[in-house]
Amino acid sequence: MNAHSDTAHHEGKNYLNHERGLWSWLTTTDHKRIGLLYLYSILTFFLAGGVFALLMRTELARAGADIIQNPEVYNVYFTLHGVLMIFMFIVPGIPATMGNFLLPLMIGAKDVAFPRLNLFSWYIYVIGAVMAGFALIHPPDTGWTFYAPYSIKSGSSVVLMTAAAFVLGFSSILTGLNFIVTIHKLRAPGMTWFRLPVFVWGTYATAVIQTLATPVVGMTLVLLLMERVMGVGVFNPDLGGDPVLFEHLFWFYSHPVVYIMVLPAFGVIGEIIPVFSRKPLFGYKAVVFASVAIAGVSFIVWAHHMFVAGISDTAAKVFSILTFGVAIPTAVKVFNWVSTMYKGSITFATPMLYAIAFVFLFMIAGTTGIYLATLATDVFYHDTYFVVAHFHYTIQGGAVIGLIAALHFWFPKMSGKMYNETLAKIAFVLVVVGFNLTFLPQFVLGMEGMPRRYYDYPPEFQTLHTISTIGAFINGIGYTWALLNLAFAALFGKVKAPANPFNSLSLEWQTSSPPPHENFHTVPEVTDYPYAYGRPLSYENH
Amino acid sequence: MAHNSHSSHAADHSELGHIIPFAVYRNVLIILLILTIITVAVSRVDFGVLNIVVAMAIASVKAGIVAAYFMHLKYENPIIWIYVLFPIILLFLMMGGIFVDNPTRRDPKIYYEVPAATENQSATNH
Amino acid sequence: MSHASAQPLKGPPHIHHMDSVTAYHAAKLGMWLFLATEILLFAVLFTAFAIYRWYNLEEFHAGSHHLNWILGMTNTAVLLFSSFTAALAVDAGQKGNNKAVVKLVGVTIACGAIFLIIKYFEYSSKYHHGYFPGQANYLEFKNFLGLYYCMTGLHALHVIIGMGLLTWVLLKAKKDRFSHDYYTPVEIGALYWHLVDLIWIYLFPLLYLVG
Amino acid sequence: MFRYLPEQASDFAHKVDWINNLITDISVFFTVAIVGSMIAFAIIWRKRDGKDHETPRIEGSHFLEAVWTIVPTIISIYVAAYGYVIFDEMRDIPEDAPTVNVTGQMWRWDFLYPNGKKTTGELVVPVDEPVKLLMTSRDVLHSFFIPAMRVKMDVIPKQFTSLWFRPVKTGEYRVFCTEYCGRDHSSMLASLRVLSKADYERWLNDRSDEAKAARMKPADLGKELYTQKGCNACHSLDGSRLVGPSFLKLYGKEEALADGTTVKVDENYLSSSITNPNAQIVAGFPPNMMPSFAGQVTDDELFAMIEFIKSIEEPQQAAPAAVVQEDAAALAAMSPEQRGKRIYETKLCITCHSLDGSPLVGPTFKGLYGKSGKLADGSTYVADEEYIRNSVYDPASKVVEGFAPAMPSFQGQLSEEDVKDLIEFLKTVK
Repeated sequence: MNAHSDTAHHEGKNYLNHERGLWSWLTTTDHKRIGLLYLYSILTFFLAGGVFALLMRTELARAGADIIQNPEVYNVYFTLHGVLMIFMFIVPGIPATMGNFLLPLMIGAKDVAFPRLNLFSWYIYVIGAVMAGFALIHPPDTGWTFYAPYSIKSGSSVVLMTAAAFVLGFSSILTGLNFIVTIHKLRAPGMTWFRLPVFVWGTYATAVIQTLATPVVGMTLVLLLMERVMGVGVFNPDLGGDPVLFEHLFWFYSHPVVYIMVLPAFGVIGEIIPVFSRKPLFGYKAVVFASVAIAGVSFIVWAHHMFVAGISDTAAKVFSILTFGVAIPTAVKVFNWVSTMYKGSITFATPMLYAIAFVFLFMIAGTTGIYLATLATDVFYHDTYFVVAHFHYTIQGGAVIGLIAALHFWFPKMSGKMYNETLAKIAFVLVVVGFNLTFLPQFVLGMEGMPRRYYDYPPEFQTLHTISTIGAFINGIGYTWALLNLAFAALFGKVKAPANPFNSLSLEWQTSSPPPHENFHTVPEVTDYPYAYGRPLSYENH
Repeated sequence: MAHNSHSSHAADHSELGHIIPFAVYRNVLIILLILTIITVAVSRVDFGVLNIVVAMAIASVKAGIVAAYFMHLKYENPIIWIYVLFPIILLFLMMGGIFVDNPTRRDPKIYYEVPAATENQSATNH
Repeated sequence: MSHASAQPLKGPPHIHHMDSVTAYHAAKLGMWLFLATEILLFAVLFTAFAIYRWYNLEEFHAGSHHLNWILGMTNTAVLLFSSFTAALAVDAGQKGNNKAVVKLVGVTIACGAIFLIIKYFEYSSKYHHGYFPGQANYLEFKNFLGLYYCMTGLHALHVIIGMGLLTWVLLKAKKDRFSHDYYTPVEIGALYWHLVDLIWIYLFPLLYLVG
Repeated sequence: MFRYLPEQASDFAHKVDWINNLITDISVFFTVAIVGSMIAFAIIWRKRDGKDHETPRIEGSHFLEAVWTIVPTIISIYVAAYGYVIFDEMRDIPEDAPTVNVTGQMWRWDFLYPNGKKTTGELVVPVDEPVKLLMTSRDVLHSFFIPAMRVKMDVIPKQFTSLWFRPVKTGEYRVFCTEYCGRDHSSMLASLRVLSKADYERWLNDRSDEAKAARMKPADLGKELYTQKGCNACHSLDGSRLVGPSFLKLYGKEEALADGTTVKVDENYLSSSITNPNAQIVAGFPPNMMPSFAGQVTDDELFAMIEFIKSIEEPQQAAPAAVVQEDAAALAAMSPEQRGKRIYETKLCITCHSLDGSPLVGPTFKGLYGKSGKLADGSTYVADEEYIRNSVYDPASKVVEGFAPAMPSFQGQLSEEDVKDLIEFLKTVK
């Protein structure tokens, strides 16, 4: 890409220091700063959700009651773990942080289409988080899925928590809407659709799902709320409601939502592998179409969460077959990533290590998904630890590893500093080893029939549970280490980052690190797609 | 493709929205009111199962007219068309998925009166 | 936007990151996307309505006969007329006629208020006859009435939000802000108002006539 | 590789396992192939000597894209089709299968057999015969899961769901609730007992328990339950204070609760105290001591218990255990462990000390002998013979950390011989 090089010295003014003080951050409309606001918020909840996970794992290390004497407390812990991690951490996860920061930079815009709306979304997110915080006074114990009729009968503050989820969803809608308009209207001259980096494509597909699926769960939660407060008779079987309908409507959003989490991570991996392999992304258009296809298909597979939930056999069969449709574009992506490395010149910087681990973990996540899409086996695996492990491989092994990879990759751009590579690699080893140690045993537990959301379990499952708990602590230490390393580098790091430390061709690296408030001092002209690495095979130009 | 023109000067009028003559708005309102009356009138006639289909068809014509003229959809960019059609398709997918399920259940019934444990035997399935 | 003070009274506000034509089209696309989310919000209710209607056809028929279709039709006419005035307001905006915008938007808001008043009478009559959730007669048509309240309630909430949005437009028009090259808020507000009308076009036959 | 599914006890289990293992093999093959080639690429084409070597500008290949679209498609169709066919068989309920009604309730499973017999927490079926379960719930969603049979189905209030299976071997299997249903979701277990046909017939037609219960006055049944269920460990009949309040003149009394409110002891309070004991704790008594009996007693038994409590107007000696006294000769013929087990059961150690590792009111007996740990006073103990003997006679002197000093002394109730037998028994509980 022959984008205008824009790294000229601008007397040290950048988006971080052109205005100072807390107030300038709280009133900023700069997408880069808002991305950071989101980042700080979600990492806080990641930490909190992680603490609940570790509390649960500690309790489960041995059969019987250990640190938690009352099962109700355990039930609260897994509910809060789910709510925090899903609604407050990983849904805003990559799109609202990296997406906000990178999207305008990558398409050569000065900001998102609606900067004030962007700030507003963050405030809505904060309001949702505060509401969820108030719900902790009488914490809900329904699981993050809020299944009726238990959520109608539970004495805990389900109302406040579902209202919080609704508000958080509204924030998500506004972010998605903003991104769609930005990508449609604000691309730099020459930035055609097929010159967009795959991260932008991933974010676009995500934004479509965010905008169009979130209202469904929002309304469903409002109906649940109405059911609780007024008893309108929509989900309550005592009033003629069908609780399975709640599951349908809930999963209509909550299945696509896993693609909200993971599609941007796909994009991140698609950015990292070419840069560190010095090769064009293999099959760029196939990768793009796969993203769009996944987003499309994600809307019609929801009932695979419900094969044994009391839906009809016919419905189960239809949705099983549709579900296999997701497998194909996902497989295409994996093949393309791996092929990109073929004949490359590969450096093992930390982001690349995470990308390689991502492919490995996502292979396991994807293939274990086949068991759950296949009817005969899903009957056995549904609601066992197998599902728990599969889900964590996709979301933690996929989305969270993707986020951590992105944080390392774009850290020089965001902070203008370099992090300590050795410490980052140690954290990487801890994360990957700890993660596999946590969740591989859970696959085996699931195969042996261990049901999920159990406070206590028969003694024969103990060994694997103990291993899983040890892994969880290693994993937790790994994430803390990785994030502290980055935080330390951002605050006290001495090594200044060059504009383009990894020699990437995409637009965000063509401006200084950290970028100026306006992103680019001159409007960039784009003449090629961002993966034109390597020696041309022929002399034909793009 | 992208409407990102380099000039920041006041734009040419035609680049903004389309202007529709007053008569069109007036006629549209009249048609809408007539269709409302037709809806009510038609609901007096019993078409059996088709009652709801007829009612929804008329409503869709009305909605289409409102969208096309009042909301200027007729003159809009195709991308807006896509984002109008998308949620409607999703609505049908949602309904479709759920209608594949409930009516085909073995015992597609919600029992208002609780069958007590001892009476479960009477609830046979087919 | 640090240039707010330098903003001219009439004409498009200065936006630092895009030109005014792009801003207009971006705002419109954004609004349409938002309307798409609104459609999906109601889609959940329509789906629930469809499936419970399938379960309890008789109850839905009987329940719909308990609603006053004359009031429903009046409300339909009121909303259609308000949509008409909203569309005319956009037309006035396109021509930069701020006075007409004030009048037409004012009429639209008034129509919204009439709609809400009629709705209030419908609700209170239901309440007095014991057809509210938790009241004695509610269980007779619980699925139908439950969805009736949810759908019309959510719709009424949208009417209120729409009136708020239009009030903001009205205040801007009073300050003579709109011109032929800047009338985005009028168009955005009107689009939202039309959606309120669109939803009602479906709710009226569904709830009052067919059941 | 990776064959972890439990034993196959139904006739379609081996088919489920077949497709499962097929998926496993395909998954392992592709994971190893793809991840292997990725690692190979990474090693072969790693950047050497800190210098980038020239890389070819390969931008894609339509042929390869087609291959890796079509191959996964074919595999997907193949797996989906077999999953579909086997599922069809699992859901094709034989017309003539006898039906057992299953009712889920927080947190127990009730079963109703074709001849009207009822059980709770235990499903009994004949081997080699298809059985259909017609299921519903009294409150929230539950899910009925028998791993060994490879069947699972949610249980929904006000609706009926069903499943079927044909057991192929006798034995006892676990049943789990797999749909989260509130506090004691993880203890909503049941067991499935598969009997030979003859045994099943005998069992089905033996309704003596019910008949006996039906003949008894509720208060008498309650009296029997008082010892059977171990209420007597914590609630006296003579007004003395044990772990929980005495039953003497309890009914009709105004009790001050721990949260400062007062409550009149009526049927409702008694009923909720049995099924949800920690909701309303009487002031001065420790919370979380009493296990919930929800799911462990039937409605009839609950009623009987309440009638019994109402009847305690005069101080009574704790009724002797309802267990028939063994005659001395029979006891002498037993091994010490057997006698110890007998003591464990009849002296109600069983109420507070589990054998399966779960902590109840007291520490579990599982693996206790020889174990060491911490006491509440911070010192340590080793569970040798002396320690156990001391714990039986003077339990309050050494209380294990994390447990309440709730155990009464058995001085005078158990002889030195008895304690020796008990210790022998404990040694066998690993």
